[in-house]
Amino acid sequence: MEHFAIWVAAFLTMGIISFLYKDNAWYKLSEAIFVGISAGYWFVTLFWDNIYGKFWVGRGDDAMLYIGAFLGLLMLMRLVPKVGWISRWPLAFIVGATAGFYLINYFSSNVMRQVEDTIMPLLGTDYSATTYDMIGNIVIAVGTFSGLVYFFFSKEHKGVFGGTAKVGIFFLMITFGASFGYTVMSRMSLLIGRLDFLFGDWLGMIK
Amino acid sequence: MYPIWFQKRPLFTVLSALTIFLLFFSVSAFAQDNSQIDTTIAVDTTLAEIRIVPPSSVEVSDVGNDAGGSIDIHWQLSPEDQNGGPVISYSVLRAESVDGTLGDFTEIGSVPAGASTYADGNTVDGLKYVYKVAATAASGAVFESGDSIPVSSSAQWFDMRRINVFVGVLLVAGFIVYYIRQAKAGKELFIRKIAGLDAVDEAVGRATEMGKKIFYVPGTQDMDNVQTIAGVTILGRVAEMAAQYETWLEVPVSRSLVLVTAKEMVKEAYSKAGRPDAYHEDQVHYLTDDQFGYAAGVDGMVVREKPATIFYMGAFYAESLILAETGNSIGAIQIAGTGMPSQLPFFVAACDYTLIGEELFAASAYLSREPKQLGSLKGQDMGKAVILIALIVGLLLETFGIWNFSTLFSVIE
Amino acid sequence: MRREIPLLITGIVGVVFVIQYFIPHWPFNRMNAWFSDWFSIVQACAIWLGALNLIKISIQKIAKKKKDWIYSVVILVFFLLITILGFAEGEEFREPGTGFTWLYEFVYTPLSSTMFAILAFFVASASYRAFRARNLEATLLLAAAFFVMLGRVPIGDVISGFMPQGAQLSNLATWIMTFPQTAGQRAIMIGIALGIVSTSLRIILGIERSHLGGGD
Amino acid sequence: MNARMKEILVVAVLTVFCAIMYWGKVDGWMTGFQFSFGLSMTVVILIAVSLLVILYLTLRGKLIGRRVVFLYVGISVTLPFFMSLSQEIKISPEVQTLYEGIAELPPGSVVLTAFDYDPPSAPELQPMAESFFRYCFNNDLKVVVIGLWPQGPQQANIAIEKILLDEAIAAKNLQYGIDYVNLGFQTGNEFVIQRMGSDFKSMFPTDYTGTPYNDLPLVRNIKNFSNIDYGFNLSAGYPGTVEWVQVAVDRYGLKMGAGNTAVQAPQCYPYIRSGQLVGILGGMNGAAEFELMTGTVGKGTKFMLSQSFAHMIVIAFIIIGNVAYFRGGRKQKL
Repeated sequence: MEHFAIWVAAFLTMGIISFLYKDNAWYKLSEAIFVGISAGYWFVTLFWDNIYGKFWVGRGDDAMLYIGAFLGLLMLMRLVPKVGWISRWPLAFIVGATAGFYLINYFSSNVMRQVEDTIMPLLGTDYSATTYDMIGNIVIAVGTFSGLVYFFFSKEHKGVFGGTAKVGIFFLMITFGASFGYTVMSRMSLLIGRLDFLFGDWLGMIK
Repeated sequence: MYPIWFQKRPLFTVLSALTIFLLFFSVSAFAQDNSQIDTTIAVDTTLAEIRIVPPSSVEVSDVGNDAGGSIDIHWQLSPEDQNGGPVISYSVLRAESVDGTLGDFTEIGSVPAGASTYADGNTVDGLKYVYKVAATAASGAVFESGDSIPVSSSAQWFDMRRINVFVGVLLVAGFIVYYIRQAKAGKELFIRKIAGLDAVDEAVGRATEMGKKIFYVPGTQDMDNVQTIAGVTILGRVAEMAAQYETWLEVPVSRSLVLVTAKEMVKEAYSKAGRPDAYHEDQVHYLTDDQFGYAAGVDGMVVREKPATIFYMGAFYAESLILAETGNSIGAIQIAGTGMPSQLPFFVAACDYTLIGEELFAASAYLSREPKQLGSLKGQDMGKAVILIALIVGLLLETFGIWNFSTLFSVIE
Repeated sequence: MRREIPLLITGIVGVVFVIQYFIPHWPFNRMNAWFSDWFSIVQACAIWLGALNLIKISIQKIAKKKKDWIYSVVILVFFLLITILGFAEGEEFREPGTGFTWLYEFVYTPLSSTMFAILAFFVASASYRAFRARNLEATLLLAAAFFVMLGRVPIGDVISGFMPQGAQLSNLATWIMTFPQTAGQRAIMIGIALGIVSTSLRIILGIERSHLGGGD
Repeated sequence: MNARMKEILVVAVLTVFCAIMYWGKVDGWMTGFQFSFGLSMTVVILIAVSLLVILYLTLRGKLIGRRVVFLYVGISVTLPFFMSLSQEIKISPEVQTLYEGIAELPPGSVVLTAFDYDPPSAPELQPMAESFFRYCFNNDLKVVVIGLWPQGPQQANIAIEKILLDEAIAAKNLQYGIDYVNLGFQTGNEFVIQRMGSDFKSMFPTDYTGTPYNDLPLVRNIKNFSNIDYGFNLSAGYPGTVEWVQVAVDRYGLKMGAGNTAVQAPQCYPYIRSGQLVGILGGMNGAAEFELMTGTVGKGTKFMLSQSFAHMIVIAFIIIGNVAYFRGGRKQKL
């Protein structure tokens, strides 16, 4: 069984990799298995964790969970064409709660905190900063400022304003470049992990 | 359906209700009790070999800005509490006080020598408690302080530490509402060119000319992500155009809730364009919740069906690259938009047009040119303007050491 | 009626969730918890819709013998296999030794990991085919990517070994990450946050109603 | 011979090769390959020369297809597995500060580790988890594990089982429940963090094996984040470090460090500058640096050579692509 299992894993791994050569039957088979298995995986997991774990055994004496179950039932009403419109209610509920929650969360963490951290004594407290820090602080202040100017929609990007926006887009591009570099790093690591499985765990060729 | 006052001025009603509500609570927030008293009575030191002066000045207060259920205890250290001194720990004792009569003291916790605070997180709101603190010597002998005054814990109706966030949200919301009203009143609002959105028409048109499909991918996250909502909104506009051009629009989705919403959206758009008959139930369909299962599925569809135009609008993770690269390899026109910074470089590189971050949220206003939408965009811009001004003022004030401006934005307590 | 009630629900719930942040008092302090529970339950119910949709589409494909219908059979078989196993094995479906775990470990994990891993190939091919020094912006993107990619692996400092300490590639990469990169990320973060605030507000006020299907 | 036959032949050859290797591994007569230094250098030079040839061809106007790029990526990642070359790893400041944050914890401190990733991201994050646990156990820090991703706690168990086999750590005879606890997974994303802010137990009534919270000596007295000395989050996306910072750090003042997949890392840099995070380990490279700091050699260090090679290949192809672009009058579509 142990041998069978690792060969199955290797077979499927190679199946996905074979897509690099071209779209072929081996890949399509692996892909179909993947779509089926992953849909089923989430289906089962969500049932046991959320419906069973959270509601069926987990509700305790918290009557509020019945509201959740009720919303869930309304959602399933979509299966009955005549009353399908009622599934808009739970949807409205979720969207409303998300909107409220995100409004506050993003405002406090991403606006307030980030503005707080951008506002700093550029030369250090009591002019204590080293040249390295000083340049860095100025770069951050200028970059954040001009980046925000780029996102200004209700004013034409011309003149000084346009120039600032241009500087902003430069900063955004550097950010994307850095992000790109890190993504390459990440993806290569994952490939290394997979090839380590093939050559190491499966075939035992790595010392 | 709505009450008449709500129908007439919905924005005003909701906002004023919100303001009144919050004002009420902020007033009641000042009504919290905060009591402290100095009591120092040395007791029970007779039998000990080493006499320790017990801790003194036990101050107790309700923990502010919380949901109740906790009390802070603070005391002056015993003078003998020094490094290597005889005190090894302090234990905190508590008794309930009912109508002035004290119950028995029980130990509720202890802290090592040198510590002068304890938070009792296990109180019943409204009940009165009396605390005392005892220093424990190495010999095991215990030296108790005097009783604190009675105190009870309570929950507050407004978290004063968050007043700055409150003001900020109110300010931005105020701008948005103000400009929405302006726009509704017929004021022209300018909006700068966004290249990616100007290209939507062209992209849909090209698919029509070539007689090929349009694919629309509304991200891989659920409806509880605002980017998905933005993506689905833009889907509405694109679907309308597709209906007008009579081009087949296909929307594969990865979340069941998105499936439900996107279906409604597309259906609505088709009837709005006067082509309800052209709408087909299978246009919007579910693949799988799994990120890569979904990517693989869409990939396969793209390679096999070779759509002329592909839209990616919403929240994306690693699948963005697979999708964008595959679309690029079949030569489709691709327009992407996301607020995920880590995925933007790939869209920027592999797509013809990319909406960067906030531009995604501006898209629905830009495409629809609805006054309400434009107004909210303008309001959002004013929020940005305030931030920009704050940045300049703050940087100047702090750099020249005049005032620590950034504390205005501080969220952590 | 069919449109107004959902709008009202959205508005009220939205406002409640905004103010709960400022109110530590019961019941507002419990709202988050309730919402997260409710959301998980609704989500778990909604996936039934998704799963049924998947089954329906697959069966249609098979019945009409569309191209590649055989793979729809595979999807169905594996979907049913893992679902039946997962339900039959009860609460302990995730314990070691169950059929579900076996499928997870030897089918799901290698497949999803490899899906992630082949991104490495696509990343390289995208670099080759799409990353062009078209203009100043693109050139900046490339330059930053270049320094970060080299500076973040040991080989970077081997290449720049002859340079003074401060100009070593690893230090350059650190500088880019700490200053210009941070500034750009911040601008994006603040912008997105404002976009979210205004979209959320529009949703709460009922201006943005597309999520309930269509415009006015 | 037509294309179809060729394909079948290749698959057959590969299958036979894999079968032989597998048999060799199981039977014990094949224990792996390692190139000598000379051979390693030769391979490196060969790869470099072939890239120069491609560059030359590109200059002459002959463009290569994407499959060639794929092939180069595969080769440049695989061959270094067998090479015996070594390179010096440098510590970056964000890894340094993260390490210092942990190093100043006195023995007995409680460390909360959140495992928010699944097997696909394990190549980057598992080495971090291993060296982090190894450091904690060696320095008598108490470890509490939770996961916001369903598969996270399983990954934690894999790492812990591996670390407990270390001689020095096995000698300590660590007890589950006293020295470390795995509270398992809970649904609810950032709301779980939020609720942990007031009460851990309400979110994790039992640990992952079903033992009640109050029967676990290590966590019995832990009410919320105020009883945690250090938080460490390993994250591969949502929910992850951003959520931990927004809720646990911003609202409850937890001191926190993070290990991220490299994709996530750049988004977390603003948080380091602002002090919301003490430090960060970014990707496999971060893992290697952390391994160096904690004095162990794990998979992070082992695979750094492959990583370096892969980056060089990507850079090489960016250059080649741009050469083609400029040569083709900036119109070339590849």
